Amino acid sequence: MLTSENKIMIHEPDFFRECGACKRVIGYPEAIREALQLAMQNDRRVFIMGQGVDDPYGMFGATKDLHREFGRERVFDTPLSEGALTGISVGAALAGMRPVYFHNRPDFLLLAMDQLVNHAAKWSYMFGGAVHVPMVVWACIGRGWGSAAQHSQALQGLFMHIPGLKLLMPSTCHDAKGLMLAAIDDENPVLIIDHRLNFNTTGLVPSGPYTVPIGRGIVRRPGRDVTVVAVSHLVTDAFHAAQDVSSQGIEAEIIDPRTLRPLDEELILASVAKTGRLIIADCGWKTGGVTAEIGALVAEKGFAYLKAPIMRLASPDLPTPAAGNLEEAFYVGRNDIRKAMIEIVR
Amino acid sequence: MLTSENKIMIHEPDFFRECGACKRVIGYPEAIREALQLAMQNDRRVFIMGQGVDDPYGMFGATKDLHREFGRERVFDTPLSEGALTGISVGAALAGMRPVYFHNRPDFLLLAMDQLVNHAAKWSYMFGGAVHVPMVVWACIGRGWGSAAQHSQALQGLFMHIPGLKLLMPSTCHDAKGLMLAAIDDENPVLIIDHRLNFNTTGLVPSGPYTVPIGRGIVRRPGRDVTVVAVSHLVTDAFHAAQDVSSQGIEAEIIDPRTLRPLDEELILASVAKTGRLIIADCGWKTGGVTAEIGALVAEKGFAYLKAPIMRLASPDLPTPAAGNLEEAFYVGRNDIRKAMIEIVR
Amino acid sequence: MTYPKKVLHKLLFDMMLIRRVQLAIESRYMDNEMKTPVHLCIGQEAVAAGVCAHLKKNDYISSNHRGHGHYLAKGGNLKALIAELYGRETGCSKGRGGSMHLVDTGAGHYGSSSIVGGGIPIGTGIGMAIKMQRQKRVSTVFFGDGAADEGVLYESINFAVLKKLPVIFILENNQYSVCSHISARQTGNSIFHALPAKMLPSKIVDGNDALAVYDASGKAVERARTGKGPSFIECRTYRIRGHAGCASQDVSGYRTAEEISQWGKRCPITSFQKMLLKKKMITENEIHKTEKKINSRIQDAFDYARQAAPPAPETLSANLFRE
Amino acid sequence: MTYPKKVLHKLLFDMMLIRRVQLAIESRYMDNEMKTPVHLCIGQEAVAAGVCAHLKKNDYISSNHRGHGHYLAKGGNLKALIAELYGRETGCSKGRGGSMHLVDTGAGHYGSSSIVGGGIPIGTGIGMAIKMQRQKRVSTVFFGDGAADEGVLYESINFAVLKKLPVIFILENNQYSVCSHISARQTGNSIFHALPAKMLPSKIVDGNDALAVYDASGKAVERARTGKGPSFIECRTYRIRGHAGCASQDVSGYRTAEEISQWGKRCPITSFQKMLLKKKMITENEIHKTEKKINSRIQDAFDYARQAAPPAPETLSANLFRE
Ligand SMILES: Cc1ncc(C[n+]2csc(CCOP(=O)(O)OP(=O)(O)O)c2C)c(N)n1
Ligand SMILES: Cc1ncc(C[n+]2csc(CCOP(=O)(O)OP(=O)(O)O)c2C)c(N)n1
Ligand SMILES: [Mg+2]
Ligand SMILES: [Mg+2]
Repeated sequence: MLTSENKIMIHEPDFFRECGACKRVIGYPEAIREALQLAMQNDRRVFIMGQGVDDPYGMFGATKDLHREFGRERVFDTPLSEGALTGISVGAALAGMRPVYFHNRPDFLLLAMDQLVNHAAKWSYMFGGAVHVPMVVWACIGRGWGSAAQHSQALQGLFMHIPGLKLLMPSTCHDAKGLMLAAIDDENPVLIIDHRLNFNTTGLVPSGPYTVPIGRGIVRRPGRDVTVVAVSHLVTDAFHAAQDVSSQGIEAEIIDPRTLRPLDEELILASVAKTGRLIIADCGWKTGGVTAEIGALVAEKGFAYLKAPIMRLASPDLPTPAAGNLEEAFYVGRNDIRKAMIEIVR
Repeated sequence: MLTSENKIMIHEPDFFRECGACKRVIGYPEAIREALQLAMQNDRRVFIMGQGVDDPYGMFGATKDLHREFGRERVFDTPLSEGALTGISVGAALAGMRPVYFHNRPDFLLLAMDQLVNHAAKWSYMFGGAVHVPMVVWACIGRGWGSAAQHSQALQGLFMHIPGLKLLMPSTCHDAKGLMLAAIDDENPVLIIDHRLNFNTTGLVPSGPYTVPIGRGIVRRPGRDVTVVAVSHLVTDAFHAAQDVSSQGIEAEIIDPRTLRPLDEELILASVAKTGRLIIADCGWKTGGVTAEIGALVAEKGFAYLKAPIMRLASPDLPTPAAGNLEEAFYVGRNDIRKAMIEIVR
Repeated sequence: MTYPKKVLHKLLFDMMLIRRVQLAIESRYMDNEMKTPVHLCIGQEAVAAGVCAHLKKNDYISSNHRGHGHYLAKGGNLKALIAELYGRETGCSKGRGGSMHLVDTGAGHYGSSSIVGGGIPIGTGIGMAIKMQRQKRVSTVFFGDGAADEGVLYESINFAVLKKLPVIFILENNQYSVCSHISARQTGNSIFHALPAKMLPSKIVDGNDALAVYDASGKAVERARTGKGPSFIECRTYRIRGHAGCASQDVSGYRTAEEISQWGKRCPITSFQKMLLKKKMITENEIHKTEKKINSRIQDAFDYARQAAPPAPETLSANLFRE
Repeated sequence: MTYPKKVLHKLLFDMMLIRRVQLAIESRYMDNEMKTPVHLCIGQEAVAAGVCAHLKKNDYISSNHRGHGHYLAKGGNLKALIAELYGRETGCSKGRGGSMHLVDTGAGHYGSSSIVGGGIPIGTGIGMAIKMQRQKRVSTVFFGDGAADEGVLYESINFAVLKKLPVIFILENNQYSVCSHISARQTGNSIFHALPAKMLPSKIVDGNDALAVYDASGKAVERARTGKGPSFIECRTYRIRGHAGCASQDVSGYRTAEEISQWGKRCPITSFQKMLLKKKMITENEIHKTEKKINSRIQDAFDYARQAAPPAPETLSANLFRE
């Protein structure tokens, strides 16, 4: 389970990726690792820290062996101390460094909320712009194998609510690299929430440095009948579901917001203007989460376009159960999205 | 500012209050205090803790002098240690006590997120119901007098997202007492978020024990043209705004959800079914907050009723500024609600 | 110091039980039927056994992700444990918790957290409840060296000392947090040892020596039970297996093979058995019988668990709240 | 030990400046023009002055809600401070922060937090950056006894010791957190004093004695600047005014009038002046002149602030992000 050795890697679906002519295929963890490597090579201020970044697991491969290339002064293990270490990142950023702080799982960010929300997110505004906090925090949603309630939370719904934080959720290998580079470039606190399911994919990734713009979503598949805004690994599920229903004459437009905060509102509204129907698929909890915000946004600013009630697909409002069959009942995926597509066009 | 001596108390507006024939008027802090007193008298398991609960301020009056009546073993000051003390409440609850843990401000709950979200909220579910955590956490939103970014946050949008927590936000003296008693009676973790503006009001409060049901909202004013769901002190603002526009022939129905989680969805949907229009007014941030959830809920389950785009009135997505004139620009209130009412019926 | 035979046998039994259960889990883990991240405590059995030997049924413990040993030593139900690992409705947490979230209220176990350090304040709060209820029970908190990185430990100990709570803090120092050695995370002996003994009696003991653990925790439990307040014990021990999963799943490169083998030689069970045999407190035959008994109990538990039904998907939403 | 006259005069000047500024704020607070919760540091001036006397302009400090003294002693701009209290665009935080959120990057002040303990890890992280950048600067962290309730202090000190960071932890123990006496919150002397000196040199000093603070912090700054790692100094002092607001706004009932008056007699400024006069290091006339100079600077600052414009409401959204 923890071992990545015998992992089966699956190639990303054939959706729109902005990769140009690139034919280079690498794994998702390598894509992130490449971003970190480039950033560290180009900027002496960048460093990486977190529990286990220099261990043999190397953060599911994302930081693997970087300490060998850059030394343990720039890639270092930390005490757990998630609260203090977040503040330490803030301080380091204030004094001219560019910390990238890795966490295995978003669940542990709950120990760091004070520094993330009360401090990092507010520092620039609260001092009238005299100071700023360029830091990146990264955490990876766990799922499956009985990870259970405290090791599988998809907390984007919480962080999407916080002014002063940027919130990124990549879904392709290309974007994992490009958004990491954009996050490190950014002058502000950026939280990247990744998903373990993404780590099993390979995809097209240009070898050089490039950034994916923060605040710009992307149409992964054009369609005329229904807009599906899907988050993280659900973009892939939504894409497959769209292929599934295509034979039934339903053409779904799949939107990958990529960054939840700032959110590419225009892209979503333009799509709904075309399709008149909206499904939002998120791997976090339903109530008060990502599906709430995007749903309300469209009911507020795109109401005139809507031909049908919006549909929200999200995890039920429960802690994650451990047992395999309950996990299966818990998570939303391709089937749920497919059913929703069929239902909404009726 | 901190002193409550020269506070001018304002009587609650004349809206529907469920008070029966009661004519007894007391202040909001006294209403909460009365609930605590009754609960402590009736149940030896109930105790009160928090930074300053036994000091001369007595939590803005809500806990004032209770330690004199019940002793410092049952009403005690704590170290700040918000993280540990929340876990200590969880432990005490598991072992048969009924803690009521007071915080001056929700901002400080960010230090307790791990215990609130990872522990208290999950304990019953995660152990298949073998254990449960009857505890109450209370915090009071600050506002005004330059409280600024770290002492004025209205974080209900965060907590509304957490399965396993109940979230109450009273708006009247009657409910402050009845919801506190209901919270203490409840077998589960309950968070009460109160508002400092409420503390300046007086209202009708029966002297005996009673509870306000958790999960049931209330129509504060019936109306046919637009539904306004307002949170906490904004219920009063919405009520006044409704009176303001009544002369222009607009009759707004004011709904006070009272408990945000569980939310009285039926009440809201039934009202929108009648009025066809929805305004949501919250004192928290807009994006991903209370207005998002309620807006999306109606776009999902009450779409057919809607005659106009929903309108969301909330704090802008910014930390709270300190300067008085910026504060004024920051907060939503009666005027904003009135304008929205007029706009939405057009 | 001499020990009653009953105590010695109990210590041995508990350690053997914990070990055999771990090995049984391990031997079946690659079957992919227990779909839950197990954190085995092989090599650390003396800590749970030594401490819990002093605890009564209604005393409390607070445990963590590596909690099978605590659960069993405290008298937690074996069948319910194994069923939980198999994700069954008959599991101690009805299959909702998995390996990291065990519970057995009848044995004073009110649920373990997989958030490192998460159980520390909870156990402290239980201690506060005991004191408020004027009971003679004690609350024992097990946590690892990783948890000692967390500020909540400092806050909890401060509070326990301040309020003189009947809490025993057991730092199970196996030197690693996942693959991070303690020297990458902490600055020396736990700072709580530096406190004056009247504030917080503290002791470092060989955590692979059941009697050393037993002695130190005996004093701490006595102190707590008589209202004298909390104690702190650091048990130096070692995690023989990898952080999670079974032997074959450990990675290499973060510790040496010698280190593992050195500690392997200091097996808390082998040395304890030798000592007992030498002192004629037990016979080979008795050990053999104990082993058989344990093995058959384990076999029963696995049979029970494997044939049990998983939770019905319709019950997914059950127990979010207590009515 | 003898001290250069320049140092003594600087200490006196800073203390007098801080005191006069506090008194000036207080005298105008009931005008309701400074709409911001002020936390005056009257009685605690020796701490900020004594520590900052060793700091260079580009050394860093981290401060808290009671931060006027730290800001001024470190060389923060007086006009920008007063303008901030008046909520002006020309305030150090452009009126966005108020009294609890001061900043002056030119003086090494990168912003103060009003979350108790919030500035501690930030100052520690600044220390880490200094070390990574191989600079000779130091990072000084001011925090109160209330902040010592918080686990983040333990985590930060552990990290600073582990990484040998150039951080000086100044615990400004005025015995109260709002109305809570330290004895209701903590169990004795800060547990960091109990650490071995080679891990964390620590000292308790009379925080009302500028020279005692000066001496102890001099060693700590030297240590930090030469790469030897962090130190911890507890300054015992007293908050003469109430927790927040001006004298008339303090409540009674949580401390005795005697206690206040006893500490009032130990005014750090009066005693320092007496000592200097006695040692002939200053004359009455010089003190008088200093006072006049300070008063006129304060007058200017208030004039400046009061006539300045508040932020334009259209700029409400400015500076959420740095572009
Ligand atoms: C707050 C938090 N941070 C990180 C983790 C990830 N994690 C799970 S177990 C573990 C190791 C903890 O080490 P220790 O406390 O020494 O216990 P051990 O595994 O050695 O028994 C870590 C870091 C977590 N569960 N919780
Ligand atoms: C985390 C947190 N908890 C509670 C508060 C409320 N609060 C504001 S100032 C203060 C007192 C802090 O005492 P101390 O650190 O000793 O500083 P002092 O006021 O004595 O200078 C408290 C409790 C807060 N700001 N932050
Ligand atoms: Mg360990
Ligand atoms: Mg203090």
